[in-house]
Amino acid sequence: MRLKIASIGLVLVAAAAFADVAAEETGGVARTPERWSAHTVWVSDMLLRRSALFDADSAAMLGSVYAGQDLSPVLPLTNAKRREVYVASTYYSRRTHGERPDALVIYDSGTLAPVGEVVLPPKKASNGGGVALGALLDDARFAVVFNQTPANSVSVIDVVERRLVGEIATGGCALVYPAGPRRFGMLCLDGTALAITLDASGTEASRAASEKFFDAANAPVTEKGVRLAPGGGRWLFASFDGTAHEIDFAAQPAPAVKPPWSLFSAAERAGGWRIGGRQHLAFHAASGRLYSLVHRGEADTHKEPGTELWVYDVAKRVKERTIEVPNLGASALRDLMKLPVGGVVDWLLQAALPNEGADAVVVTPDDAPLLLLASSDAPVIAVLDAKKGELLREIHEPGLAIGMLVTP
Amino acid sequence: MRLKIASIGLVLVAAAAFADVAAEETGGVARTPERWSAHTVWVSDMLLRRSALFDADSAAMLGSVYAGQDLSPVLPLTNAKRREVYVASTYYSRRTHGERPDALVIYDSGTLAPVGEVVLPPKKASNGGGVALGALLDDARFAVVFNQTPANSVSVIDVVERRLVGEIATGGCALVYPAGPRRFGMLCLDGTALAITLDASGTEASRAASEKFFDAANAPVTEKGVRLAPGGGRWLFASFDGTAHEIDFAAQPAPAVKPPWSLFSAAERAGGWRIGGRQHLAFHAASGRLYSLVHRGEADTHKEPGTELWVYDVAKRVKERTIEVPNLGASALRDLMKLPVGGVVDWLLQAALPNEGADAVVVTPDDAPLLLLASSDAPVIAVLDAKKGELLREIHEPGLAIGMLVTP
Amino acid sequence: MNALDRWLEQRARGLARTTSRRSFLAKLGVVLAGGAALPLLPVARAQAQSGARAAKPGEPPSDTPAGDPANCEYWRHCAIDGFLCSCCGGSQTACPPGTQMSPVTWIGTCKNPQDGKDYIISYNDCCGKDYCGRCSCLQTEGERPVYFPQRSNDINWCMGAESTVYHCSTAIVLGAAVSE
Amino acid sequence: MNALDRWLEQRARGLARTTSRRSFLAKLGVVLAGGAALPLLPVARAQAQSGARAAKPGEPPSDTPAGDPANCEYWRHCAIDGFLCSCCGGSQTACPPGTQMSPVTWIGTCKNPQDGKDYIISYNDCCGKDYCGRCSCLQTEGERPVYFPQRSNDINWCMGAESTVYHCSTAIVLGAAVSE
Repeated sequence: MRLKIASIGLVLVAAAAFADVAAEETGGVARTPERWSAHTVWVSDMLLRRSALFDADSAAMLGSVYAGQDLSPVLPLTNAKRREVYVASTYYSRRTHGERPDALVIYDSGTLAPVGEVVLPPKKASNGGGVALGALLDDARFAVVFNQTPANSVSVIDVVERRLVGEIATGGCALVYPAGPRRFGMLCLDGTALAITLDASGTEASRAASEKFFDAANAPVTEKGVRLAPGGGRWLFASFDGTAHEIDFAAQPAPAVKPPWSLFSAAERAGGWRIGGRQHLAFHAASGRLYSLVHRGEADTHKEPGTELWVYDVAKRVKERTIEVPNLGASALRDLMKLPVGGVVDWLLQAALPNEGADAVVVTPDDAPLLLLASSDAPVIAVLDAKKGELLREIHEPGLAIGMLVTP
Repeated sequence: MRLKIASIGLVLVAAAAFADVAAEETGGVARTPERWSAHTVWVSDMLLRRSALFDADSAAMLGSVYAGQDLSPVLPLTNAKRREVYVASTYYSRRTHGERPDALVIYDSGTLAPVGEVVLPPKKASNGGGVALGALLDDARFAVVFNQTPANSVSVIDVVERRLVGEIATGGCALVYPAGPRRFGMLCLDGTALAITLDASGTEASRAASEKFFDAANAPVTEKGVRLAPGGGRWLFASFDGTAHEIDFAAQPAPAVKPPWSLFSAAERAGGWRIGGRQHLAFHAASGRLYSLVHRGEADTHKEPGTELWVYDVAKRVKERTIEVPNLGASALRDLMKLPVGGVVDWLLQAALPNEGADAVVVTPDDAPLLLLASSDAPVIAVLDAKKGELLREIHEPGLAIGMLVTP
Repeated sequence: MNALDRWLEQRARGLARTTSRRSFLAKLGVVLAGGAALPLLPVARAQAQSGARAAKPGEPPSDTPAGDPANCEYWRHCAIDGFLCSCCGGSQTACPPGTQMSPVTWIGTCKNPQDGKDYIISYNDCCGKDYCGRCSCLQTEGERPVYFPQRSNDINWCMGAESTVYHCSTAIVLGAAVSE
Repeated sequence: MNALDRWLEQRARGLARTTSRRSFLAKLGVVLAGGAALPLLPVARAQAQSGARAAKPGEPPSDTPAGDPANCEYWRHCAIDGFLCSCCGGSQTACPPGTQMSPVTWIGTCKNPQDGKDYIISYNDCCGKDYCGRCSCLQTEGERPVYFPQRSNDINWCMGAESTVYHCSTAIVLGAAVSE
């Protein structure tokens, strides 16, 4: 291949004559699909500090948005109405040091290119879990970003006018859960839930706290709650001890708490079954089904991955069935070795490598729902038929360090 | 562990009475050793975008400096005279986009904290190899940073006055090799070497080109040259075809080229031996020994790692001996599995896993020199006695993606 | 370990030697299989056959490595270094959403096994987002040092883009080449 | 694969479950060894004995995991989450050069096997440089959610430092604890 290129021009002329592959244009840039399928999922990555958009049907990566120097996985807020995506992040003028601006960067959801930003108070919270640090309220106009300095507060952003509305101090209450057109909920150290309602301008109109319903020290609920109804105020949280707490942040005059119920029978409890994982709950609103990653372990193993996925009918408050979590580690290794699915080695790996389980689960909101299971132990995402619980396909190389799985 | 902490104060009082481990102070920050040992080495990391300082005797990490969004590994310029470390880098106001400043950040070598910076023209070159992109000239006053836009130029920084002196256009010549108190060399597309000399103020005083000594298209020299004499202008470069070219950038009136010599005998050539690796050459000035990573391969395998390290007496131009490259992959895996050195599994791994070789080598400059060997295939650095060629120890978890090994 | 490594380190452009690494992983696979050939279940066969008809004019069959733009062995990749845009939301000819294609680039000359002809390939980088992190690939056929820019895949060609932050690389056919 | 994983993903704080991962790797080791106990050559034994005398007053022997500040199993690490500063140029009580120690932090209560007493441990983060990337460790004894800050190791405690960029975590003894 000792080619002399005296002149590209000449070469191309010569080429036209006999080339089978036609010359192509440079400069092309792809767009995301005009309509995002219901099986589209954001996969955050803590090391790359990005979220990548995947089509769980084709297993293809569609694009990505990157953040600043936050510790947290990037959980983009997707505004379908305005066809925008928001990423709140902390930046430094010299990457790791220097001047710190926090900003909500606004991306066009078609081009995934930045089209604007709103500078935030330099107080944005950042944590390893990355759960409930930001929310787009259901009027698709106000975004809220949780601050922790460690004093708790919330920044309110008007995404239509692209301006900071203001900051709301929230005392002993943390995290943000969307709960209506202009309402969000929070969890408080005293074991209560707080609901804050904004007025049409985005400033605080009212706030109300629920009765105490959990013990932050001895039976805390995890931050990884699931929303029971799109656009509404009803959420379900699970406590370390496996109790399900249903809260309606939108109830008047104050957030209402239903009587709790247990995710585990006495026998299961005795057997050491516990909830656990970075993102251990998923909920399919249309069918009312709750998916919960569970494992056998000691107390304080609330970050251990789940070896089984238990499915509940929330209305009936009963466990319906068990889905075995696939051996993600074996799948990833098989792929890394470029070995075929179902081959001898695949079988050997599945059999020989301990199944470390999954620590993140999400379900798509449509009527043919998919379950996505991920493990921080394996660079692979398993895609299952949520109704049948069968493995449909795998998404390989989703990133370097999977954070969370988020449906837009 | 259901502890009630009513009052830390109280607890501490109570503690004083009977604790075996005394209460400790918070806020402490370590410093690097007052005198850096001759066995101290910078290890760059492309994923973390940092260089970590390691003591090759204790295998301990001493500290680190981080860069901006450059593609290149960070190769810090160490100024022993001023006890400073310089990192030239490209930054963006929003990490991946926004406004771009380039800057040379100045660190105190004792605290490794930034103490100043010099803003550079936003033209800094960045490449995967990271070799010869910056240099501190031997008067310890002027640093030069290579620019490529793709037009080649060099930014000159006065590190004493902490200001940009200016930019020097360098035509078809690239990279920077320190070659005296106020002189640096470059390699040119036309197969010549260029020497540029600065005046006392850091502006270009003169430049001179060597005769053509290599063929950039058919037998190019790699960027990975080694300096033959500290503070002087003599360098050795190896071409893809295994020819050693010795250049004196400081020769007057122009850089002088010695007659080339071959790193391979006719038989070795016939056997397919070639140079290769990200950092395939190392030189120990005191003993005049050249260390070269070699492998068997086809043409254009100049980035393949070396399975053997060949040692040459440069004065005599003869190969002296061969050092087998340890199986770094097996060592890293053994460590990841927390298995003992010399155990059964270790033996199995060493035997079962193909030795992928090393693609980076450096030798310490002292009279009891250490050889450090690294592979982008393995998160481990092997430390050898350079004279005996024996493995002394391993440095594990040096980073996520080892770039280059640089002696301060 | 090399799985580990591939994961870690192929993420960093310029470090990866994908082919040899893959061949290593393949070896490891054979080791695990006791050196036996690998009988496939229908599942695997079905998968292997998928996409066979998708080949473009003049391109090798898309179910072969040489015809798959998401494979490091794709015929156009003979001098590439980086993440394949086909795995990042783009394609071999288009950048992923939100990135800009560098106007300047390096080129390679690769033989198309389909027609046996050499083509000049332009490896335009896509820029403005950080490492894509998927389908890392390094091939060095005809690759030259940094002082020979148009032939060097070591260079961050995002130097010419709005943002110099590297995301992935394309492989665009400029035309057939005439060797001598 | 889990080696891979540990490498990749333990680098990212809050993702790691070091102990279980290490136990997995250990299992894998045993698998490779055919389940056999591992006879050590003198080299290994020598290594294993090194540092045995370095233990501080009241601390377990430094050649045991419980006494080694660079080990995830170090007794003070019962509620830690992050990279161990002892592996990054600092120590269990001091930040690496060039970083600042966060003034605010979370605490754990860990039992010292040496004296059998519970101690209150302050896990001050070191800040201003990016991920150290060495000796990642996650333990969750008594760890609580983000709304219980002083007990939450998920929080980036660099929030209180000059730069909020997280580098590594220390484990400083505040004093003995009185349980009830």
